[in-house]
Amino acid sequence: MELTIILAVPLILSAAGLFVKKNEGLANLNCLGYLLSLIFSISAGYRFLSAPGSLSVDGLSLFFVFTISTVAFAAALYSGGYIEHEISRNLITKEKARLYYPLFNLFVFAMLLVTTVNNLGLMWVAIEITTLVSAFLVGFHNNKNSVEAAWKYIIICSVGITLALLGTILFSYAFVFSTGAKSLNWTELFSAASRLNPEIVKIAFIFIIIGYGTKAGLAPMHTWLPDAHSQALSPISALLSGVLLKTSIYAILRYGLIADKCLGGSYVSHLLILFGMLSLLVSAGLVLVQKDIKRLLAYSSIEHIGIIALGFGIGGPIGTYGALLHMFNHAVTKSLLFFGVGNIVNVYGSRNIRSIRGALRALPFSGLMVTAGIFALAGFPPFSIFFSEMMILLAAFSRGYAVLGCAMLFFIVIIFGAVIYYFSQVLFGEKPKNIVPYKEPLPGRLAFLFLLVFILVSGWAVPVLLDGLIRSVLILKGI
Amino acid sequence: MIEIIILAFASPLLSGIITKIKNNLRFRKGPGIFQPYFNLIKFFSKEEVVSEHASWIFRIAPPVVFAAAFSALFLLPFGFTGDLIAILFLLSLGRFFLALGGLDPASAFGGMGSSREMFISSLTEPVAMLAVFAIYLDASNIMAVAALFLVALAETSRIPVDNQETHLELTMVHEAMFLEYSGRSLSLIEIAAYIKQLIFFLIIALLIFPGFNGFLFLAAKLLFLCVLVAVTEVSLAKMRLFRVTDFVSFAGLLAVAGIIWKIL
Amino acid sequence: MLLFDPLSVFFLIIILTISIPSFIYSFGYLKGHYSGRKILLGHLLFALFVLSLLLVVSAGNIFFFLIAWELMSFCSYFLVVFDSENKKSITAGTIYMIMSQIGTALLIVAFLLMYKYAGSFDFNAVKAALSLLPAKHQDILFLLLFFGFGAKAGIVPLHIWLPFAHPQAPSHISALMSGVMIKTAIYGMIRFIILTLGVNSLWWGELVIVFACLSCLVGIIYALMEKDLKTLLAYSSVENIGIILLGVGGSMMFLKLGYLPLALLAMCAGLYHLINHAVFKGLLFLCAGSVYRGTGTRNIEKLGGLIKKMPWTSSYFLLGSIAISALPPLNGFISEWLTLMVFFLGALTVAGGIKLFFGLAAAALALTSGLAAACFVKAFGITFLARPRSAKAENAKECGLSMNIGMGILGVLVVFLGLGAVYVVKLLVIVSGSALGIEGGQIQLGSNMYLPSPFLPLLLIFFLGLAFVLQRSRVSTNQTWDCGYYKLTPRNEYTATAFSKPFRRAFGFFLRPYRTANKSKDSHYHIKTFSYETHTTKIFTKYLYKNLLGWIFGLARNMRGIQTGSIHIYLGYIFLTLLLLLVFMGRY
Amino acid sequence: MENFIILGLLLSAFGMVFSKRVGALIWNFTLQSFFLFLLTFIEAVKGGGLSLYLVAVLVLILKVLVIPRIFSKMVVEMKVSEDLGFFIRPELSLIIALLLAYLSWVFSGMLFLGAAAAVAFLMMALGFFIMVFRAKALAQIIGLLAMENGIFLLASLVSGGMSFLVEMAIFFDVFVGAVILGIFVYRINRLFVSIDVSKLNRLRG
Repeated sequence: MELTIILAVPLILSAAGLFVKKNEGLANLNCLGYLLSLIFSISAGYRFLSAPGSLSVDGLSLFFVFTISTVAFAAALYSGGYIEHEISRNLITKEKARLYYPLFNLFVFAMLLVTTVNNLGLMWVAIEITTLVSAFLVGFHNNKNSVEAAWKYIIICSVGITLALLGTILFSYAFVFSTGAKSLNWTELFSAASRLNPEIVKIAFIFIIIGYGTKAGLAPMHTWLPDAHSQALSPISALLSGVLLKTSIYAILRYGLIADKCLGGSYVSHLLILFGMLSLLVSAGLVLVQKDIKRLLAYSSIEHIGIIALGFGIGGPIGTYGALLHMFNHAVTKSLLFFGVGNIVNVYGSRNIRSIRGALRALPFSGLMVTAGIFALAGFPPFSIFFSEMMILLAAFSRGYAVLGCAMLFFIVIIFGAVIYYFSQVLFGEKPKNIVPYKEPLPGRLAFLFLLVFILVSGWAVPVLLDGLIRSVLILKGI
Repeated sequence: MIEIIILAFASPLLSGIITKIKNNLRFRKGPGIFQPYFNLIKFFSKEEVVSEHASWIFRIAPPVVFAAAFSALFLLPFGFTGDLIAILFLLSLGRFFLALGGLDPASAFGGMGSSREMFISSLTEPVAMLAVFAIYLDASNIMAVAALFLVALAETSRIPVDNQETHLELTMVHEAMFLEYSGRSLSLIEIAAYIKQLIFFLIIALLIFPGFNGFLFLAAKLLFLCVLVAVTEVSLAKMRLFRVTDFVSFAGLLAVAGIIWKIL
Repeated sequence: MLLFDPLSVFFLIIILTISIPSFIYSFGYLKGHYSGRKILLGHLLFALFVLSLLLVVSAGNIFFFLIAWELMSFCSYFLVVFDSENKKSITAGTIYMIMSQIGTALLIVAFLLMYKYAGSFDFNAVKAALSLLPAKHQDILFLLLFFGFGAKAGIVPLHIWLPFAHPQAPSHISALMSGVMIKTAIYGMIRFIILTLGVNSLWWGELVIVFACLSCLVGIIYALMEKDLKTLLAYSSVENIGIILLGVGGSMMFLKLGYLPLALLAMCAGLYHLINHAVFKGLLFLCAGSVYRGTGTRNIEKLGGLIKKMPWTSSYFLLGSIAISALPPLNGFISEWLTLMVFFLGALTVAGGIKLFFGLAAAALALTSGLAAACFVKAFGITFLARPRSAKAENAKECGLSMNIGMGILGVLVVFLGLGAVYVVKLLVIVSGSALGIEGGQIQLGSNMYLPSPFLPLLLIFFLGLAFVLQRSRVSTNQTWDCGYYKLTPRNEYTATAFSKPFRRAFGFFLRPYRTANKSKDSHYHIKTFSYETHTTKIFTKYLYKNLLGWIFGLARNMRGIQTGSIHIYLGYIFLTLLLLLVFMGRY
Repeated sequence: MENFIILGLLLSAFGMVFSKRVGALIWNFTLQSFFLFLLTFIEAVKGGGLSLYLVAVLVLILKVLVIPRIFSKMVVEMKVSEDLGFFIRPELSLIIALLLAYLSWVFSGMLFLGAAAAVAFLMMALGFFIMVFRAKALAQIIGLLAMENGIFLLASLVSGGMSFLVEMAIFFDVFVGAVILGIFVYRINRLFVSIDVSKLNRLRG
């Protein structure tokens, strides 16, 4: 019931785009709709916790539904003001802005669909839809840069996802091969996992991890990510970084559960660790030499996806818990940062780090939020990422991956240094004379505060809902 | 205690004796050995002139120098090494204020003197500490005593580090600092310098032939040191300031050699 | 959650002792220079900072300690960039933050290893588990902890952030950072290395002492060269951390060698210097702040003659200078004396080469204190004495009441800690006992033996009185003697650069001084201005950090080649990865 | 019969690699899709039920008729040069294609599959190959579609096709994807005055 509503809300909202003529109306409608969907995702979560069998989905799905709803709600709150600002700066026309909302809603719908369908084929379809829809949002400005980014995004992700389709087929082949029956249902595959042919599953999982890993932004398949994230509209960047990447991780996780059960041992974890480490390496190198502020954040997303992959790769109860929590923490933190940076970029009219100075003066509220966000992102207490990172590190050290943990810390410190170096210049310093201070509209501010609450709270005390859902995932993994 | 008071009164005499011997060695007549006393009496009776730019630091520096030197003297004879360390620090208190007094009247010479004095003393301090350390490990360590003697030469502004006889501003070290002082303040500083010299000589005197420390023996040993200093002064030339590091390093090496010798 | 043993309480007291006067001082310091909201923000950050400091020293388990530790860095970063419009502040903040994070990363590794072995973050559990570890692992843990905390303490060569960060913060914060924050690293070393890990090898203590000597000497030599008053004080903090570590390192050595009374005494010396440094460095930073407020500059070449304009500040600065130069009878003297005595007594008890080691350590300390005296003669003499060298110094104003109270409290403490040494040492024995994990009461120190002669202050006062009586005579005022030159100007005075010249030459092998000459010409023949500058090379920055940074950035720039912009190559990556994985899958 | 069709698929895949002009590439792709349609149709005749007929018809409509038609029209409308833009020479392409054929063979052996599956893998590999080594935007789209053809073949081989719903959804996706890519090709052509995607290199580092 709740899930139907959650899925229906974005669909209805995108249909509403055909009837409502005013942008403001659409923006407000979106806020209301996603508030509703957030409430229902919470209630679904609680219902699941009290009676696990009563829903058609499991804790892992609900965890992602909750994450997506949270970020989508914040993005909906933020979008109105942002789009108005873009219109006032003549970056997009009023008519074009009307296109934004249906696309936004379809995008969210597709992501929610990914996490709620049981059929792995349909999941693939849903992920492909996210690419197709968001490609328009990436290329929204329709200038050289954004079209280039969109092209790369759509081509590279499609290739990736085609490989993932091959992986999907190989999984179904493995199922047919060992059971004789024909199915693409995750539950059936999972229950038959231990009987699947390990050789086929091994190859199939390689295709899955490369295919969905492309979409998740794991290096060296990450290449589309910095382009797309930096060119997209800021609320979309937030959704891309905050949740889209994670939905692909979700897919990898689903297959990982089957493969782990089938293969045992460390096959899956070693692959995850390999890609996690590569992502950290690449992002550490490229963050250091960035000039574009949104690109910098995009590389930082690669870093965090790497950390998440490492967390799952290291595994164990603490590692998995940490990775899942990190996923949520990164989603809220990175969204907040993209919102804040979006405002900054809009006010300064430039994404070049060198030409932005004194953002704290020009945008006191957003500046403050970005400051908090940067330290949260860098893994400072009292913000939540610190705790999830520590969990992953702890798991690394206590499960015999001490060297890995050290390397991870090394990269984290390098990225931290770069982020502090660049952002301290952006935030502090003297405001250029020609910049007019910007006052964020109320819904925009609410979006920040809403996310900030999670950033502050979910480290010290993981919200009961999240905690319960994560624990149910641990049970699913059998640890 | 009484011995020390007597020695304190006799301390200018050491300088007088050294000057006399030096002059005799150069086949000159030179002033009498009591000349330092006459100088002090003369300073005492004169009016004091203070620079218009000077502050109260200029005025309190001489008493502090004086008090530091006398306090140090009364920590002798050392029964306990800690006192020896304390003496070094006390002398450094005096020097600190004297250097400030040199900077106070806004003259270039005073500053130059202060800078050089602090330079030389900061180099001699570790050597003195090493020597004391070696002596602490074994009182009859001749190398350490030799090192201490070299330190004493530097600390009492003797050739080859400094030259008490010169009055050319550019080559002065110790005296450049109190170029601006006159009258009673100057005499306090001079007395402090005599006391400091006495302290160093006494320490060395107590260390050579440690068994014989009666008053007369001590006096004899002091006299011997005077002769030694005079001979050194006559036979050597003053070094450039930046060569002092070599001189001090040599002393330091002596002290380290002393320690190693005792360890072996 | 929280822990209050004598060691923690000792640090709690120090934090409060410095932060209360600093807080009083801050009212006068901030007023009129910032907007009301910013001042409020400043107070808020200050309170948070003090709170985090208190939490660090009273954290009851390792994880909580780590959180408090990070909070401390977090708060202090914002205090460093408090003048957020100033480019220097931003740079200082960045350097500070990065160095601090490098240290923290080392600590995190150490803590996680501890967790790995103990399965818990509880101090006692970790201690029990660590004692069973093989020596090699303990050595790794020690190195991680020592350098991890060392980055925060500012030991050479991890000190580079200190001279940037401390001067840029508002002065009451500098007092707190230099006076207290870097000491929390010492607390960490004691808590984690001595108490939790337990001293396992003799070379640990030796390593600590070697780095301590290095810090002492490098710190004070740089301080001597410095002409920014607050930077000078910051370098001097590096020196004093070295002196404290001499005591701590000595204590570690004696602990390993089994001479408990000496270990106790060494720890006493270290802790005594710790509290002393907190007090007098706090005082000096506050004075520097009021000089800055009174004149608007921190460059001592531009100051001079302030003693007449700012009598209170200069008196406090003099007091602090005497104390920090380890001159009797003030507090710095007592603690350095104690440290020296530790080495002397230690040399008697140990055999062989360690004697020489102690002797050289003592000599290094003596050299340090000699250089420190020279440094503070320069700092005080050039700043406060003689004639004003610029209009700014000419128009200096004495600071207000609240600033004076702040400095006054610390000034009184300097005197008390010097004269009341007997009582302080009694308390410190208890604290040191707790720091070494032994009952302080069990070991008796012949207390008189271990302090400088108590008659010393009396002697000094007596002779001072005598000298004042002798000095009384007719005084007349006249010009300074000028060699017959008709009129001396402030340009004839000795400057800070001139003062430090002999040292620059003598330590030239380390400082690598160089000169630059700039001419600006009107025409080919006529030179309009000619500037001639002397600089020293910061060798750690130049040869260590610059190279490291260049190397990392070079690597990163090469890595940009990955992101070529060509979609075909991007697709190629995917293809290649796929192929490689399929080929190497056979290994599984 | 099936074997001949598979041979046709193989040849058309190689044909795509050798195509030097856009038109030839589209034609080869159409041919490949047509073979795929034939294969599916035969399967359906052999007794796959109604859904398989539907799938076959969809292949015919979408991949054989609609998509190639759209592309051909685009080429004409945009007046782009026919040259595909080679990064490596045709001879080298041949060698690599043969190597890939061998690898596909080995790979299908690893998965306990026969020659038909090897052809499917080869179709994918060659599609990928075209995407990597041909400069034109259209070549990339066709390469992508060729990869999907390969997957389609594989799916029908290994598991008798996927469930009908999924199959439909995938078809829909592919179609929409092709259309959207086509839209972007228009945009690229307008902004960059060329559809050579190797010119899309403004975003780097």
